[in-house]
Amino acid sequence: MLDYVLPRYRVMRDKDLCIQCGVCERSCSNEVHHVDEELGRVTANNAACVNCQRCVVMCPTQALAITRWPQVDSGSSNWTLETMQDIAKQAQTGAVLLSSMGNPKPYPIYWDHLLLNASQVTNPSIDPLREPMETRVFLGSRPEILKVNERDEKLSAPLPPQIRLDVPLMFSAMSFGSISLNAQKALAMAARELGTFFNTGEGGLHRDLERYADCAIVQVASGRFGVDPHYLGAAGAIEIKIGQGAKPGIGGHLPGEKISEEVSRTRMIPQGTDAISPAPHHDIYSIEDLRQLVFSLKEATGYSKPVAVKVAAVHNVAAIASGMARAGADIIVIDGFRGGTGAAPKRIRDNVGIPIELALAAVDQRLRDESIRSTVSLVAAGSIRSSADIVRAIALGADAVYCASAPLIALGCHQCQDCSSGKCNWGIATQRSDLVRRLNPEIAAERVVNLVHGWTHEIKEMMGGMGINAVDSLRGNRLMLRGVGLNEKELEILGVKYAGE
Amino acid sequence: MKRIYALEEWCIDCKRCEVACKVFHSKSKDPVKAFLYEQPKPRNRVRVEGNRTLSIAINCRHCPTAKCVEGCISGAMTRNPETGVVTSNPEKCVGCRTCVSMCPFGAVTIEEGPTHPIAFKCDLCGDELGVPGSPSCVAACPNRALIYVESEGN
Amino acid sequence: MAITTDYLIIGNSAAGLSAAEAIRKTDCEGSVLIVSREPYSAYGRPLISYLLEGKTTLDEIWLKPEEYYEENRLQRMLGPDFEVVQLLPEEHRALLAGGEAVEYGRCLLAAGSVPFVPPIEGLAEASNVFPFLTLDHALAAQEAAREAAALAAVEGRPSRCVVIGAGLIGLKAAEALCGYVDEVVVLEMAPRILPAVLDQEGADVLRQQLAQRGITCLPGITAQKVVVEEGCATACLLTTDELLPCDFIVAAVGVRPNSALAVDAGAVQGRGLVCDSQLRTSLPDVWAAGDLVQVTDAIDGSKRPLALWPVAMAQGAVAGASMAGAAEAPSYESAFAVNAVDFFDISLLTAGCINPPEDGSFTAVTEVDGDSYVKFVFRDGLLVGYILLNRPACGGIYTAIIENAIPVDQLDPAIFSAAPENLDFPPALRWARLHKFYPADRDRRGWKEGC
Amino acid sequence: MVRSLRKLPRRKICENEGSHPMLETKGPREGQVRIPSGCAIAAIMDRTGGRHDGGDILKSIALMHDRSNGLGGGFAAYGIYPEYKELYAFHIMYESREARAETEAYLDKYFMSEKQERIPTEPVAAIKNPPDIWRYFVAPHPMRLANSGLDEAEYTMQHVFHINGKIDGAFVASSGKNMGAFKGVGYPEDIGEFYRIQDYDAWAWTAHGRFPTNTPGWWGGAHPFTLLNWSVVHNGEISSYDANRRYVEQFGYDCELQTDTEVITYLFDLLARRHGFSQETAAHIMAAPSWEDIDRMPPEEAAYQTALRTVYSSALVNGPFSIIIGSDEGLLALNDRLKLRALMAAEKGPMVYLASEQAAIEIVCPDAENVRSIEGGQPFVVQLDSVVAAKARESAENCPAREKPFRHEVEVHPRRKERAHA
Repeated sequence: MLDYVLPRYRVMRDKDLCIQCGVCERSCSNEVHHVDEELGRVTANNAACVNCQRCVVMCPTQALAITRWPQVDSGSSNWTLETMQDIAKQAQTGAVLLSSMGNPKPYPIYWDHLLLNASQVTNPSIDPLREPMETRVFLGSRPEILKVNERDEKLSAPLPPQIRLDVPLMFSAMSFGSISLNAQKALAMAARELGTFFNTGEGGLHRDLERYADCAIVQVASGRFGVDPHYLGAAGAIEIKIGQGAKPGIGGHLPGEKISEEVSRTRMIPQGTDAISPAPHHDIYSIEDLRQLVFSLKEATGYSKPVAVKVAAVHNVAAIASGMARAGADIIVIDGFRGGTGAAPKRIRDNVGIPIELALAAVDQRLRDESIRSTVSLVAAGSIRSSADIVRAIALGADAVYCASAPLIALGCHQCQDCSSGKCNWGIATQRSDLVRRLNPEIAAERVVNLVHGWTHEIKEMMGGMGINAVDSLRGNRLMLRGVGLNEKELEILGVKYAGE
Repeated sequence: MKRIYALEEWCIDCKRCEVACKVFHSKSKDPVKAFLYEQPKPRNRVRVEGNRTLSIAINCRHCPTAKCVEGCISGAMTRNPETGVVTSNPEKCVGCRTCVSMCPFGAVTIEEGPTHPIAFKCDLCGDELGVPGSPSCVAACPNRALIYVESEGN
Repeated sequence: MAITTDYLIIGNSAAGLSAAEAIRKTDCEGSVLIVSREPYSAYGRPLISYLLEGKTTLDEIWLKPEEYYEENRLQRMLGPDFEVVQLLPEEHRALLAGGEAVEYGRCLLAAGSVPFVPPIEGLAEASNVFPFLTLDHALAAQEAAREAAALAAVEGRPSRCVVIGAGLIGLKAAEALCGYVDEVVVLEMAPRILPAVLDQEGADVLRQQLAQRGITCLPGITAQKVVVEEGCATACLLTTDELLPCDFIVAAVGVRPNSALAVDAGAVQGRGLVCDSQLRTSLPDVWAAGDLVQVTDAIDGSKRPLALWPVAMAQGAVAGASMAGAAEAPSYESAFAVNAVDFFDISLLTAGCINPPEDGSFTAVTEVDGDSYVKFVFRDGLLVGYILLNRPACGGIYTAIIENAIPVDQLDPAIFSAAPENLDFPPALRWARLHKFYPADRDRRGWKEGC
Repeated sequence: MVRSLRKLPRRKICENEGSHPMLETKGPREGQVRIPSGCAIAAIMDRTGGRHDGGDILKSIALMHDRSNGLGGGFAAYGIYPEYKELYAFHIMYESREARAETEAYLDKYFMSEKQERIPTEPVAAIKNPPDIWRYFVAPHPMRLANSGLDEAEYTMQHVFHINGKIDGAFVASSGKNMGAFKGVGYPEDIGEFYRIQDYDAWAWTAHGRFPTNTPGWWGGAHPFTLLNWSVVHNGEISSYDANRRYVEQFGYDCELQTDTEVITYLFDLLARRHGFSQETAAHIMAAPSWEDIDRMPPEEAAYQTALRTVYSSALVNGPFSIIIGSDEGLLALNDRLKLRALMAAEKGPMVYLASEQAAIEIVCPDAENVRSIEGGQPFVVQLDSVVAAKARESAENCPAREKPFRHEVEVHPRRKERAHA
């Protein structure tokens, strides 16, 4: 059948600069470039290009750029080229469209409508280079009232288990299988260096990463891959994954060909079999079932570590979150609809869920309305793009954020959204040994550490500007936010005033 | 001395090291000129062996008792006693290939020189023979598969 | 008045200089005297053919810059007057041709080889017959070639040089002279050219390629007589009874150790001077290094001199260290031949055992591919020799395999079918080879894992 | 939505204040003098419980005239109503007759009033348009209290919130026992004169002169801010306001006034009264040690401090502040962790003096001893000798209010209780 699908990208090669060194050819797992000795030039198979930009970065002479395929659309704003191409693909394959990373559609990004405050005259801003500026947070559940013996300065009852983050940011769940071991290792190393946590995702904890277990949050998801007492016992915290922002209501499917020996051992499933995560947990059909699982895990680990529950931001997320808190979750994780994924049905990714900003604001307020906000920790996830997003998230009410796409971008990800092909040229979303090798965890960890250091400096600058020297005082401090370009309802949900008010 | 070590675990067969080496050892130091216009063609002294599944960059180990120096009939190949850097003097080299037959790593090649074929090998990107510079291959490696570190021997 | 020195080095080439350098590594104080019959600063003798080809110049052939000798305080006495004519080891004295005597502490014999003049009628008496070993020989041959070319041009005939002996020296001479005269004919008594470093098949391949480049090799044929007219050789009567006119002759049938001094003084001589592992001769305080030393062949255990540059360098280093009393003096046990030679654009690398005896203990693999000819010789699962004709790339890797006796079954079999690679070695060995002196604070990934 | 809980009429008052003739005349003076930042606070206490009139505190705060701008001043006094010490003394400001009628009807419903009267005031030229200010000595209505399931303090607090939040034109300026707040718009010395504070005898006085930039000046918004027995005077602008506000609002504290002082008072009430911490620990929580300091502590101490910071992270008060908190126990002064605001302390015999400026202490006690600056983040606590003695006998464990038996079970009617004792 003739393929009606058009190329999406086009390789622009500056002939004057191309030295035919072949670096591009060797860099491309999609086999786009080819040094044609006969023609004496480098040719490109544009249709195979996914715009990962590896070749652009690798080219020693900056001879390359990727551009859009210049095909005009039909002229209809309704039948856009992309819409029609999706139809062409499905007409060709009869399959569900798969895609990766986060929702790329132009839904409003509320972060960009929230502006931060700074001190002027009445209140000094604080210079983070001169004064201590605290970004440490603890996550876990707390008693509403702490019982202490003040004279002896001792706790009358121990504090429930907490995890300590030196920066209010953790790396979100990405399983070994969906990302390479080197990528996971880089995040583990960075987490150790930064004093924060990475999350194993639902793929188990690879034995090479056991040395990083104390900065791992291990996930228990519907497939229960890699879960055993050792896995639970090794971790710093446990996370029950109910849903994921990129694909609420959808399970996962890692095809058998990606279940290599290492993945198989880590997930504790036979090599070559499909790893299927059911859409729901089949032992959680209601909130009381969640409570059972939470306490099963706490029992299994002797109440020694916090248990987080992660849900996708969906319409009634506030009520769900309240239920989770009451079901014993120590940490509530809300994953907004722009959160990334290794693979998701495109229609789900692009159309299901709600923005994290609104979800976070609603959850925080609901927990406060129910007087339980200060007894649980709240983590926001789903496309935290910068330090300013972190500051906004915390000001809206989060204790900390989960961040994955940004660290992946630090590792080299160019958001080509082709993770599911397994041919990631950056060595991130692949298990192919030659590609995995491209990601030296040492460099990768350094880059992530640099990024987070940079962000931390910025967070400190922003906090200092607000006259705040501890992140505790930023949490839920919505007065530090002002909205622009938002309607009354949005302001109400976000709980912020309009700029100028 | 500081040596370049290649780490095959991270070598990705991109050969940017070769490109960088060639460019550094060109007259113009410009990749486009070096590759397309200069005559004689600049030569890379680092060489990537293997393919995508397994590869490693090979360059001179700057051996303490360098076989190539021992074998050199012309006095072109020398090891600087202070720096430990082994270099071949293009003025003196006659291209006899004794060094090629002696080097246990295949790190010396005989290629066309200004007047006749001569030996080419890693000079650690020094500006003058025997004085190490900052190796271009190491700088160009995108994956730290080449590292330039103080070694535990001279 | 006698000259006194702590170290006397007889011979001013690879072995002598290498020894002087080694002495200086241990003994910075002792006086070192180098004497040589040749009036030149040390140069690479194999360079003479390249000099004639124009690949090097009289400015560049010197092994070491003059400052080197000053910096290292190496005293030299060069020229015919300074040839040692008698060695008196008991007295620690050497007598020079000029009549002076040198009183030394320790002495190194590093006088190399002398050409062997074959017993061919007329050869010795002709004035236009040149050996091809020293700079003087080369310059003389060059002069003869120029004259011959000029004369032949006047006479309207092709100029011709006959080289007797198709060994390395003979063929390099032939290559060098090829640029001066119209025809070079190389005679070789043995049935193939380069009998010591090639087998029959390889020799045939090379011979054809040399022929294309103007050198006619006649293996199995030599001169039974040289026709001499007015003191000049004008033709060779070949063993085929043909008469081959020539303008001059280069006689390069071989060399023998220049060990007469030591032998006269009572040293034990086999096929070369017999030395211990520190390269001490049987004479008191006399060491030897270079072409005149009898070496144990690492492959077949035979004992003979190995007149090769790297061998001389290595021996000089051992002998020098021993003479200076270095704390950890290396020892010299055995060697095997490694030859690298090029003719025009033809390259030839050979090493070790090339023509194994057919006693069933050796196996050989050969491959002809266009201009290239490759041969590998194995014994007991080890590589013991190779020929690489026009496939020089990374040849040293094979040399290392021979030298380190790396079992072939550990290697990727592909290593013998194309240019060898470091990747053909098993991972652990590969690491060990390529990561000598690797800093221990880094793991094999090149970094310290966070802890 | 967040901070728009204030009732509209109050906003109007602010606007009226803005057009106050005195303010208009003050305008030109701005350029002639260096504009001071923030407010002035001062306090005087006799540890033995000996009562002193308001003369000294008036002198002390008047000295710091330039630290306020005439938009607010006030005093809190402890021990002024010994004859009604078991009753809640409500000082209520009314903007209208209707407001008073509504409030008094409300009070009648939920409280039993022992006495009510207009607070005596002195006309002062500088004080314009004062509200009608009354005081009531009340006890919670026993039946309603019992039905509410709340303890007495909680019950009272809820009703104070109701009056402040729901009754237009009425504002409870203070609601503690044996104490009262006297505050309004004007310079503190004028306010003091207006309220005739020299006529009151108190064992502790606090005072405040206001330079409002954060919230506009109006009578109710003047300081000290009080709740039950708490009174707070504060200088600064806390940057953690909304984090603190949203924290305390979880527990029924409505931050009507949107002032720092209000939220600090509520935090104190939450920590000290409801969670049972000592005032010192409550202050310690609000100005917690830095993580850097905690990391240097021995493990057990670090665990204690970590737990306090973790559980009460939203009670951390950030930004520049110096506060003096008055209560039936005594005074507590606290500076922000970075010590961004001035606050001095001094002693003389049983007397303790606190003020934004040293001069304000020396003017009333020239030979004061131990004059020093309060350290950032270190609570400075002065308690009545009797309280110190009582505390020493108590358990060191904090006893949250809800774990205590409801006191109203034995104290429903103060008179009855007194009789029982007699």
